[in-house]
Amino acid sequence: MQVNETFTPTIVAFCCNWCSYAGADLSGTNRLQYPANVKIIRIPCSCRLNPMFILRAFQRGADGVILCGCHPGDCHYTTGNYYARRRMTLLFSLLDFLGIERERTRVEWVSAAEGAKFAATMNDFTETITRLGPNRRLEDLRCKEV
Amino acid sequence: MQRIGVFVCWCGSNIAATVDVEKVARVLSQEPGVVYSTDYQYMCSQAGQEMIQEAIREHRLTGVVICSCSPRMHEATFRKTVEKAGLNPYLLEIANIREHCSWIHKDKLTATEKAVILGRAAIAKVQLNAPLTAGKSPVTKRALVIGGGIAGIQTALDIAEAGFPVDIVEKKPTIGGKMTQIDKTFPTLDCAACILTPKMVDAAQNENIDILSYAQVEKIQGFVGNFTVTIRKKARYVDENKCTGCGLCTEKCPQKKIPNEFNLGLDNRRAIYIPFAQAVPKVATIDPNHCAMLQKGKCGVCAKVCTAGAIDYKQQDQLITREYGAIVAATGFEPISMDKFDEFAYSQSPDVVTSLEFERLMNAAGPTGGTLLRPSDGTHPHTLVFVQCVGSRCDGGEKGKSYCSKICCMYTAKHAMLTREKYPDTEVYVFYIDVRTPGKSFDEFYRRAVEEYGVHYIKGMVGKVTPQDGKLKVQASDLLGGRQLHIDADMVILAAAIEPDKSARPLATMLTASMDTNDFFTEAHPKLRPVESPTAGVFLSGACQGPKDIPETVAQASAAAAKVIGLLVKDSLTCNPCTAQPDELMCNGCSSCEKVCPYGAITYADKPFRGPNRTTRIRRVAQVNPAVCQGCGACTVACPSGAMDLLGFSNKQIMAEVDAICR
Amino acid sequence: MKTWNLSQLDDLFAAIAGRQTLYIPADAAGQPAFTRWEPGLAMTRALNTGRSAKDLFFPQVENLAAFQISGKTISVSPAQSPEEDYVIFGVRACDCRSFDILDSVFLAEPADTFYQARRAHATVITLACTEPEETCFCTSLGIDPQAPGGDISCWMAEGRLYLQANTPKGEALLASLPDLGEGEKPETNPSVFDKLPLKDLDFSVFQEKPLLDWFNSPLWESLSQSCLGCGSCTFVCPTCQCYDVRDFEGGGTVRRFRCWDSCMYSDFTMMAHGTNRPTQKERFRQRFLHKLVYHPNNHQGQIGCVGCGRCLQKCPISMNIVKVAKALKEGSV
Amino acid sequence: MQRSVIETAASLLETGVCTRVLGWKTGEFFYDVTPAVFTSAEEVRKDMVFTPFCGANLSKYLIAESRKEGKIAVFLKPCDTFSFVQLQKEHRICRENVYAVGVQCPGMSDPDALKALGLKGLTGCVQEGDTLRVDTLYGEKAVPLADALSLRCRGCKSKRLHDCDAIIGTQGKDLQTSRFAQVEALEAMTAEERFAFWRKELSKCIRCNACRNVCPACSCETCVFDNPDSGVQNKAAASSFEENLFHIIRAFHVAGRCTDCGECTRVCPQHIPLHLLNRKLIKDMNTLYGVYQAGADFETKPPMLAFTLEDPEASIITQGRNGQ
Amino acid sequence: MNMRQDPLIPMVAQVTDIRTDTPDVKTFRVVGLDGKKPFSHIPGQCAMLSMPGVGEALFSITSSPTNEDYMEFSIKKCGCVTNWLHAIEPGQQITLRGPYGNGFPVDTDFAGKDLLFIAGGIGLAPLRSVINYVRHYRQRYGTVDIVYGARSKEDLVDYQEILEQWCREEGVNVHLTIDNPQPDWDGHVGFVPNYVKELGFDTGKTVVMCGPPIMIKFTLAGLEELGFQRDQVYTTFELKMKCALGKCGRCNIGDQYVCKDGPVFRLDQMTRLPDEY
Repeated sequence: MQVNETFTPTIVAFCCNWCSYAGADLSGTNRLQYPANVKIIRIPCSCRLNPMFILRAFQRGADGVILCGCHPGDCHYTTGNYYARRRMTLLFSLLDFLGIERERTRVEWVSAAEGAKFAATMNDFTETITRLGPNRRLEDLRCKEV
Repeated sequence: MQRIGVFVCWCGSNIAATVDVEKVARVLSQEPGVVYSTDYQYMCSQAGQEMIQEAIREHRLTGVVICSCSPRMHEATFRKTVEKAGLNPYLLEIANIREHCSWIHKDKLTATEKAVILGRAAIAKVQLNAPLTAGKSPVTKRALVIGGGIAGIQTALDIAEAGFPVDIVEKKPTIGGKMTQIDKTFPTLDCAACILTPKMVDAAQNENIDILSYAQVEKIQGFVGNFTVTIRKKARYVDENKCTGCGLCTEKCPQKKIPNEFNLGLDNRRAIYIPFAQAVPKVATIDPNHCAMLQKGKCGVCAKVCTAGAIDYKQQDQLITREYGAIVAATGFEPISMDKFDEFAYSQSPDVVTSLEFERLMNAAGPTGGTLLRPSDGTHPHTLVFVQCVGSRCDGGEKGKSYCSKICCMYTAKHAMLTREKYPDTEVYVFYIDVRTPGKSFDEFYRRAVEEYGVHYIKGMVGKVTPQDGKLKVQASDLLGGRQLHIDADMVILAAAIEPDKSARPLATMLTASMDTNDFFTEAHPKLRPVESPTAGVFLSGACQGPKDIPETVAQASAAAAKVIGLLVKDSLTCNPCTAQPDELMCNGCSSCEKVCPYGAITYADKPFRGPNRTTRIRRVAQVNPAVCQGCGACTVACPSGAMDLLGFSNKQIMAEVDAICR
Repeated sequence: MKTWNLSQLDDLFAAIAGRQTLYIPADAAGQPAFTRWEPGLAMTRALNTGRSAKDLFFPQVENLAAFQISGKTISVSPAQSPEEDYVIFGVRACDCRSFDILDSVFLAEPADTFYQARRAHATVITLACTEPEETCFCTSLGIDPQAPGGDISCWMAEGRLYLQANTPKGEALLASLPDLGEGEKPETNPSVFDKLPLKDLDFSVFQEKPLLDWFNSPLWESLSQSCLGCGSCTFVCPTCQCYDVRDFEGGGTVRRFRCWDSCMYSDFTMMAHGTNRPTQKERFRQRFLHKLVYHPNNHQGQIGCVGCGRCLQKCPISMNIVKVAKALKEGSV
Repeated sequence: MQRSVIETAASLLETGVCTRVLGWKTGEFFYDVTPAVFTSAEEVRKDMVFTPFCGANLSKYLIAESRKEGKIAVFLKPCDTFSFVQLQKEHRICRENVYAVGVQCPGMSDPDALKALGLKGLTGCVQEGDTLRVDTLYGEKAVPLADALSLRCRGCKSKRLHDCDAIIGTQGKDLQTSRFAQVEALEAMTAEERFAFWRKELSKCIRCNACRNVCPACSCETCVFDNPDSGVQNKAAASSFEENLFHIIRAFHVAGRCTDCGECTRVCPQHIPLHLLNRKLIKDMNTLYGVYQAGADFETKPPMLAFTLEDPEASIITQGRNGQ
Repeated sequence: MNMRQDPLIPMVAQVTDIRTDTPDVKTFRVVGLDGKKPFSHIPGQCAMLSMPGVGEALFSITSSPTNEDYMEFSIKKCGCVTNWLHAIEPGQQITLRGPYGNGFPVDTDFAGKDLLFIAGGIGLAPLRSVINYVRHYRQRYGTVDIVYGARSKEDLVDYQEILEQWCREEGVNVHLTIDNPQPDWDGHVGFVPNYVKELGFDTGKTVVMCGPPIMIKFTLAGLEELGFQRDQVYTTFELKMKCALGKCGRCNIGDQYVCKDGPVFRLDQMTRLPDEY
């Protein structure tokens, strides 16, 4: 088992194309740093995020999954993030109910203008996940054996 | 099996400085399906693009991955590139190794490792990409301009000139906007009305322009090329077609004590009114809140005096539904409220005015007939103090705005200059943080105010204004002189910050257009697409996008018009091919997808399907209208059977990316 | 005959577990299952486990090989066959018979080496039944629940456990256990077996008529009508041995594994261009004819059922081999 | 009750109101009742039963049966009528081909509940008031009816019969029962305890798909877990992850559509309390988005397909409620 | 005893050559990693080809056992594995296990007989192995007639080999037919069953038949009309298979496992079995 000092978590950030992906771009444009553990997957809208993708990420070795979308009211598709909000709330609640650490998942609304917020969020999330240690409760050992 | 080409861009040193691009290209060449992998200084350059095209042909590539800057930057560029080489443009994926990698990481090893993973994810995705062909949707050749200020008017005129019908929706009884209230314009000092009113008349007379004044947008549906807009035309209780604008009613109306908005409450108007002499349309409007007839059913004077018989107390709001191909937001600005700025005694003394109020006080058609008189006692002011940046460039944000309102320096210089010119006996002080005068002939203008007109420009902020004995005691600091100043002023003029009109936020929601934190509309690209909203078919004109002076506003208005014209000349639009697609064999017809679709793109059909043993089953299955679907993907997750998938962002593609990243 | 005090059963388990891995039927989250014995683990009071004892030879999932793929090349690393000796205690006569049926499939050439290795390494200690459930019908399949077989047969009577080795492997295990006493088990009263409601089932009829008579019975339609197409009967059945071979891709390796499959599943025989058993009727018929006709045809009349009664208890809609066999038999006269 | 059910069924067939009757068919024992389609009054009188062991929810069979030629009569308990309405809401049932007979339900018993009381070798059963007299191979035992009640019926949400063409017994009301008690008990545990609880339960899963195949909400043409093109197809209980994935996604897919009929738990051969997952989501949706009962009406938008601007953020979960 | 490898575990082999036969059929040449033929087989036997992660599928070995150098598989594109196979390039490794099934009784029942081969479409694939075996040991058999039909000329598998070798060989009569007329086709047009009847063969022949079920059904009827008995007709079946060892429980027709007891059946054996294929 890895000890926390050397543990570099794998973090998947699903970003909606219109706000958060652009926010992430802006954080790059402004040279704001956040850990390289964070890998961004572009989705058209936060409502595109199927709970299956989150579980898939954990299965394949992610230690934390974060969804970033437009602020409520700002969705490019008007309503997408409202659905995403309900879906994620329930999914996270169900995961928590199953005893899976609730801090491993997060939703954060990041606008295209919030490059700084994006970087800060990623820094904070990485710190949280590093503190939590490797994902053990939703892992698939078949993906880890060599 | 796919034959994938990988192209790693250096972006000069933007990527190459922190990412070992050669290594990325080398490592990615080992990924399954990759048959060609290379790196180059500038992939987006002509030479870079040609290199990609050549590789596509030479290596018979079936998929292309470009590791470069954000797809928001060059995805469209590279799609065209590969298309020219005969590859479907959707067989391209971009790994963002600049904004998401090289620019945020300093350690080359880490950044290189991450770039490889991002490249891998893109390769994994492109393995599953399918060629997509964009559908076509028709374009309604009519534009809607929301807001009838100078921005809206200019945009409408330009569109109309190009031969397309255009509607202006203006919430006030007349078009013209803020510019109608302005006295003179900088830096030329020509009369605002003299240059604006002819344009208003042009708009009114242009056959292609339909002005819907005293109206508001109620509902917007549809998408680029095919918007359906419901407009509420408020009842003005005057038949626009009959009213001649003679103004008799506005003289006879017994309700006289209604603050006149046009003059910012500096004088009064009647319950039936025409905002100003050159109003367009020049039609009277009854203010229902103050009309005795409408309120109490007693009076009817206006109806009696109206020879045209235009008065109609029973008039109702009218809902008009029209189709448009493009929508322009030109909702303009408002000065912020001075309520929170007690230190300047705005609410305590009528002699403390905002700059816009000062415009009215200076204007020949204003409440004072153009003579500068103190609002409190109607006397001639001798000492005037102008305070700049009231509510602009505030750090806290609570009280004012963090941004620079941009126009204040110039109009204050204008006010100061005009005051000194007309009334040489006055002393004029201007307190400023900085004087910002970039613009053609702007700095010269400002220097004239200082040098020729003897305006006292003092760097420093006014701390407090106290009304005392008919004077305004102004306490201020002179930063350059390093002293405290006490000035007994007759008038204090506040250069209030400007903010987007309050109607912009709900409009943005209807348009699904994004806004920044200050409620200015966000442009599709801050540099390259400044007059377009990220929402296709929605364009931005004037100060609704950010503070602007008149020339800038007009320039942007024309630019927006050009974009609209560019859209309307097309007979059809290429749709986004990344739309939802139902697998009919999997679909249950449960309607979950339909319920979450914001565009109404999903319908159902009963279709026959082959059942076991040569039977036929009729099943209700979902159908997506690709012209209407915008590709958000809400339906794909709502669908319990996974029958709905999103082209270009399919379940499998996203999971492949997840797998590649988590590997 | 060896004997042991039942009140010290734990000590016997400890003694066995000290030599080999021991599995006993124990309650796990309210469900009896064969569980690796550890100190403190008590035997279930239930008659039998929810899942059958076949799990110990034919686990639900079993890795076969791992593949590394790089460019156009593939390398194979076969999974290791189990090498460790182990003991299964408390197998009932029905489950013990199921091993014969599984053997006839898995050990037929070419033998399944994974199954073969597990069988070779296991010592089966059976336990005679005294308190059958109403769903038990092993006796109608010629099984004596009081002479359960295996490497060692056990009886529990009057506070003592009696053990009888039936094979050299069983003898070796008993010999390795010190402190076993000697004694003769008292005669038990088997009268309850005569009261079993299903004791008179007759399966011989299925060998007496041609296969097609059974296959073409019109009864399949109504019998299968409410079948949900789930796999619960299959997965709890001690003799169901259908499996699927699948690949799992993860962590840069492709793992080929085999897992239980059910002929009741709609995709069981699905090919690119369709399936030869398109409705639940065909799939349902396959399962029961396999047990009642096909397997006996190929294995000297050995019925593919051991009468454990699990499917009677577990089927969500209470459709089972007893109802099917009875209906077919009635329908054929 | 049994008599009126049988007579109603027989007369529906005899009078030609319907050509088929979907009901419960007697088995080898008193409890092993099988859902069946009867086509003649004779069959009905011979084999049809309605006893406290007719737990099976017949509504799902209507997806296929209501698409066949002719009208089918179906007997539905209050619970089942919720599924019946929900399935109609999802356009899965051709209502015009169905004659729905609501049967008031006293609460269903379960052989597993009897066995849990220590009874073995169940051979017969007679109800006498509030007592069941159970014959076993080992003698007769008297059991209070309440103790024989199946788990799901102990927190009955409603005795109301929805959308029936006829009713046997009396129309009932919605009940206030503490059906969320066990969910709450789990919520009160620490995450570690909950994890241990579910690991123990879900590790029993054999992926037999009984829960899914019986579930009226799981009416998909092809389940994502069966669809080779979905990317998540799997039939093996191959790792602890797969069990988690299957049950999480299943709970999620039926969220807002699950009527809490409890069939999943009834049919689980491994006795996993699967209904708790669904109830957890129902409880959450009720708390967060307003009380909603799937299948209680035809109009209300299910919470997963709706939203309000004021919905709470997901952070109420991830940051913990009650300052946990 | 554990030294023996489980029969489910495949060997690695290499595709050395890919030939495009028809728009949806390709023939793959396969050798072991040592460059030699992976194993020997009997005509009509099958092998499990697989790409780990894609899937495993059973294909009939198309090449004749008399070919000592390599093995060939003619594969029609119709599913997951075949789509993958059709996309690969030579040099690709695959996994292979086999041979499976009983194969045709080429050295027993067929010996000395006049043989009539009837194939439709990709159904030629399993017969090609027999035909070439018979051609190789020509003296052991009587006359050889081959009736082969496909939808169009382009869909005729192994057309080159048929034209250049089979048609030119003495004692081998090739009768080709296509379903619909085509400008560059001067041969017979019509469905195989009708063509067989038209050709009216001598009923002493032993028939080896493979093709789509509908062709088998009608051709059999035609043959019976001509006076053939079912025990003269051999065919080969294809059902869903996973293990190919007679254990996984899928491919049975009644009590017969196609993978183990088949895939070759004499049609009279089928009469007591259900029509579930």
